[in-house]
Amino acid sequence: MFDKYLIDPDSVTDIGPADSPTGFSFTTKLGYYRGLTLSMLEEMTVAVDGEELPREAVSFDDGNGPITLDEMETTYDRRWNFGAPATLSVTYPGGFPKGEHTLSLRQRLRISYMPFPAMRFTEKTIVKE
Amino acid sequence: MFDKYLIDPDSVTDIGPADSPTGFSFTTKLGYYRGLTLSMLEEMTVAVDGEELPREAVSFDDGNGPITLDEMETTYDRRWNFGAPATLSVTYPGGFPKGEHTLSLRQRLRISYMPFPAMRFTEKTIVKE
Amino acid sequence: MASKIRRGVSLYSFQEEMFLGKMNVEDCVSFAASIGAKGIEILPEQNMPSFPNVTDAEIAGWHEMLERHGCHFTCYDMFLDTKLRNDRLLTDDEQVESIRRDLALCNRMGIRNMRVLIFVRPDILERCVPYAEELDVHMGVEVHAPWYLDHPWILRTIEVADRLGTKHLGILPDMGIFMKHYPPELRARFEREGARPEITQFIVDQHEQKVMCEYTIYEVAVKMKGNPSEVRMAETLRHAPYANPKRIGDFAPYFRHIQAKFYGMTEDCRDPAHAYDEVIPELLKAGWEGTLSSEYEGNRWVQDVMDVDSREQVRRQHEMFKRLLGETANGQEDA
Amino acid sequence: MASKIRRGVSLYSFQEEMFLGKMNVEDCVSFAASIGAKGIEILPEQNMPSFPNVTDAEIAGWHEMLERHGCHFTCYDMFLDTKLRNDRLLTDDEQVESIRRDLALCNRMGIRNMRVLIFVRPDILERCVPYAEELDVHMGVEVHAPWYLDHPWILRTIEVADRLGTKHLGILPDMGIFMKHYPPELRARFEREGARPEITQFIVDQHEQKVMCEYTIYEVAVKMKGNPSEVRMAETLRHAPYANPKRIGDFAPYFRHIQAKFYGMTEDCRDPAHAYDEVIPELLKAGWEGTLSSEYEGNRWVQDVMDVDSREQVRRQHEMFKRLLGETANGQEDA
Ligand SMILES: [Mn+2]
Ligand SMILES: [Mn+2]
Repeated sequence: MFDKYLIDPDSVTDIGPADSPTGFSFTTKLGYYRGLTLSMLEEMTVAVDGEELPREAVSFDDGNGPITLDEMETTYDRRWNFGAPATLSVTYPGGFPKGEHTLSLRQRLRISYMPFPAMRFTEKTIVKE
Repeated sequence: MFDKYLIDPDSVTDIGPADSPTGFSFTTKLGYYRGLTLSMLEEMTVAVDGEELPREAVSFDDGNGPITLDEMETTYDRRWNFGAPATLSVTYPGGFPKGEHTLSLRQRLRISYMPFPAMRFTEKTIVKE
Repeated sequence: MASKIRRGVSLYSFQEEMFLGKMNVEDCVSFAASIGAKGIEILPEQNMPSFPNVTDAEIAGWHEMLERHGCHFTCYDMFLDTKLRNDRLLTDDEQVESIRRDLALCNRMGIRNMRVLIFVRPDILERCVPYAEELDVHMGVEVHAPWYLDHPWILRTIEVADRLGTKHLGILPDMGIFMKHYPPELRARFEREGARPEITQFIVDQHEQKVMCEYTIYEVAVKMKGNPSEVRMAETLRHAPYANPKRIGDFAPYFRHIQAKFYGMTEDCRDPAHAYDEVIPELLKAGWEGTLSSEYEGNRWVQDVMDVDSREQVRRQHEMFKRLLGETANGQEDA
Repeated sequence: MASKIRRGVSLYSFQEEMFLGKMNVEDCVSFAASIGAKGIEILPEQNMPSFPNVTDAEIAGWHEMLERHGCHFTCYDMFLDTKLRNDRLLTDDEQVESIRRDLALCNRMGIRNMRVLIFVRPDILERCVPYAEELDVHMGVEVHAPWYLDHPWILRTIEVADRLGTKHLGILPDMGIFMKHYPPELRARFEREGARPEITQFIVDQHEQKVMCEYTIYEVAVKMKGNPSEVRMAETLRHAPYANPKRIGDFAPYFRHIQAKFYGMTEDCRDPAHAYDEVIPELLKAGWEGTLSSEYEGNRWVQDVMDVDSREQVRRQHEMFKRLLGETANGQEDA
C-alpha cells in the first residue's frame, strides 16, 4: 500500500571511513497502515542492482538503538511506528557504488489476520557521483 | 461420477478377419447423469497400456449407426442417452494384444453450465488369452 | 393443523441403479410410492430416451404408470445447452427457444414447476416469462451451493419477478445450501484416497467453525503441505457454504418446490450434514406449500467401496421428513 | 424527524498524508470538524506512538485537542497479534489478555465502541464479554468483504451475543460489503498496469451482472489467456461480493457504528461503487442510531499517478451523506 515510499532515495549515505566506507545506510518506513512490534518483521531484504545482500549485513534503527534482524525476531517490547522513518545500515565494503545503480528493499511482515505474509517491495535508482 | 463404469471389461472383442484382426471394440457408457447431444462429446480418447490411439482410429455407435468423432462434433440431432451402452470401435492392427494389458478411456464433455470441460477417465486391466 | 408440505423424490436420486440397469423408472416410482413420496420429479434428459421428441403416447404411458402407483409429477428439471456448438454460444433467441421448448413439454406433461439451471441469465428468463405464464409453468432458478438465497445473482431473478409482477418466475432451493456440517461420506472417501485423518479432522473442524474457506485451503495446501487428496478435500469447502435458514420466510413466496439434497443418512435416519432440523421448522412457520423432493447425491462418494443402495438412503431421509413434519401414520399419506 | 445517524471519520482515511508527514492527527480532526464530521474513529496502533503504554496525560491531550475542534471519539480499532511470535500462536489466555488490554485502554479513552477484527474467534470474544460489560465497551466484529451479514462465521458471533443476552458484543459493518458496481479507480489502475480495456470491460460487466466470481476468473485466466494484470483484476472479484441491503434491518440491533468504506467519489459527490443510496434508507427505516465513519481506502489505487487528496475525497463522501440523510444546513451540525 505504501510500497513506493519505502526507500527515501535522497538518504543513501556511506558509512565508515570516508576513504574506505564499510557500507551504506538509508531511510525507510514500514509499509503498513499501523505500527508493528519488531518481532513481526520477518525480513528486510536489501539488494543492489538486484543482488540480495546477506541478512546479517543489515541493521535496523528507528532511533531507539541499532538492532539486527535476528534480534528483532524475538523483540516483543519495541514497536516500529506508523510513518516513522528508520535507518537501515548495510555492510557493503566500499560503500554504495558510484554511478547509476538500483537499490531495492523487500519487507516481509507477519500480519496476524492474513493467512500469508504481507510482502512489500520497492526499487529506486540511485545516482552517486 | 460414473468413471469406474465407463468400460465394460468383458466386452473387449477383436474386429476384422479372425486371423488378422484390424482392431477391437468395447462397450462404453456416457459418464454423466443425463444424455447429451453428440456435438457435446469433445473427446473419447482410447489408450492401450497408456499409449493414446489417434482420434481418427475411433468410431462410435450407440445403435443408430457408426459415426466418427469428427462427425459427432457437428451432430446436433442425435443424443447419447443416459445409461445407454454404445460401442467404440478402434482401428488397431492385430487386434487387442494378447496377455494382460490396460485399456483406458477418457471422455471430455462440454457441459454448458460448467466453466470448464468435464473430464471422465477409467482404466481397466484386460486379460486376453 | 396438517402441514401443506408434501414429500416426493427426484429420479436423480436413483441414478446409480438406473445407470447400471438395476432399476428402471417404474421401479423408482414404485419405491417412492412405498414410502409415501408420491411426488415425482423428472429429468426428461435422463429419463425420457426420446427427448426432446416425446410423443403424446409416451406421455400418456408415463401418466398411466404414475397412476398405477398413486403418484404424480411435481417438477421438470430443464437443461440449457448454450454450448451445443463448439464454435459459438447459443444466441439469445436460441436460448429463449430452447427454454420455450422445455416449457411446452413441461406443460404437455401436466407439470407446473420447472427447475431452471442457475447459470441461465435473468434477462433470458425475463423474455421467457410470457410463455411460462401462458403455459402455466413456474420457472424456479435452482439456488445451488455455493450460491445462497441472498446471493446477488439470485436477487437479480427476484428483481425481475417483482418488476414483472409475475407468479411464474422465482427460485427453487437446493437444500445443499444448508450444509451445516461436513458430510462424513466425503471425508471417508478422501481418506480412502490418501488424506491423513489429522488433516481431514482439521478441515472438518474449520468447516464446523465456519472459517472462510480460502483460509482453510491455504492452510492445508501451503502451510501443512497437504497431499493432493487433502487439498481436494479442502477445496470442497468452496462449494459448501452454510446459508442462514432464517431467510427462508423472506423467500418462501418465490418457491414452490425444493430439491432435498443429501449425501447420506445415518442408520437412525438423521442427516449428519444438512440442517433439515432448522430448515423444516422455518418452512412450517412460513406456511409454505410445496414438495420436499429427495435428491440423493451420495452414490458418487461411496461407489468405490460398496454397492450403492439409493432406496435405503431415500427411505431414511423420508423417515426424517415424517418426523420433522409431524406426520402420523395416517396423516400425510392421502394429502 | 431528524435522523439519529451521525457523521464521522476514521483516521484511517488520511493514511497517505499522515504516512508522508503532510498531515498530523490534529490536521485530520480539524478537517473533519470543518465538514461536520465530528465523530473521530481512532486506530491507536496507527495514531498513538506510545501504544500500548499510553499515559493519562496523553489521553487528556487528545481530549483537549478534540474539544478544541468540537469533536469526540466514536470508535477504537483494535488489532490482535496472534502471530506475535514466530514459533507459536498466542494461547487463548494471551488472546483474551490482549483484547482486555484494548478494552481497558478504550475505556480509559472514554470510547464505547471497539472494532474487532473479523478473524478473532467467537469463543475468545465470549470470554471477553464480562470485561466488555464491566468497561462498557461494545465489541463489534467488523463485517468486511468477502464476508457478509448473513455469513455463517458472523452468525456465530450473533449466536454468542444472543445466548449471553449481552449488549456488549455484536458486529460493525464495513460498507465494502455493499460494493454493487466495480470501482473505476481499481479498473484504471489495472489498465495502467497493462490490462487491456476490452478485458477490463468484460470483468466489469460480469461483476455488474453478479456472475459467480470464480467463473469470471476462469474465463479471464484460462479462456481469454489474460495477462497478469487482467488476472489480478479478475481476482479482486473474490473480495467483492454484494450483500443484500435489505438485511440491514435484521442486524441493526447488533451494531452501533459503521465503517463507511469507499475508493473514490465523483466530482458531483456520488460513490460509483457502493450502494449507499440503498443502504442509508434501510438504516433510516430501521431507526438505527450511530455513526457513519468515513473509511477512505482509495489512496493505494491512485498514488501511482497523482497526489492523493484524502480530504477532498472525504469531503465529497460527506456531501453524499448529507444528501442521503436529508441534512439541512443547520440540521445535523449540532446533533
Ligand atoms: Mn439440485
Ligand atoms: Mn473497515
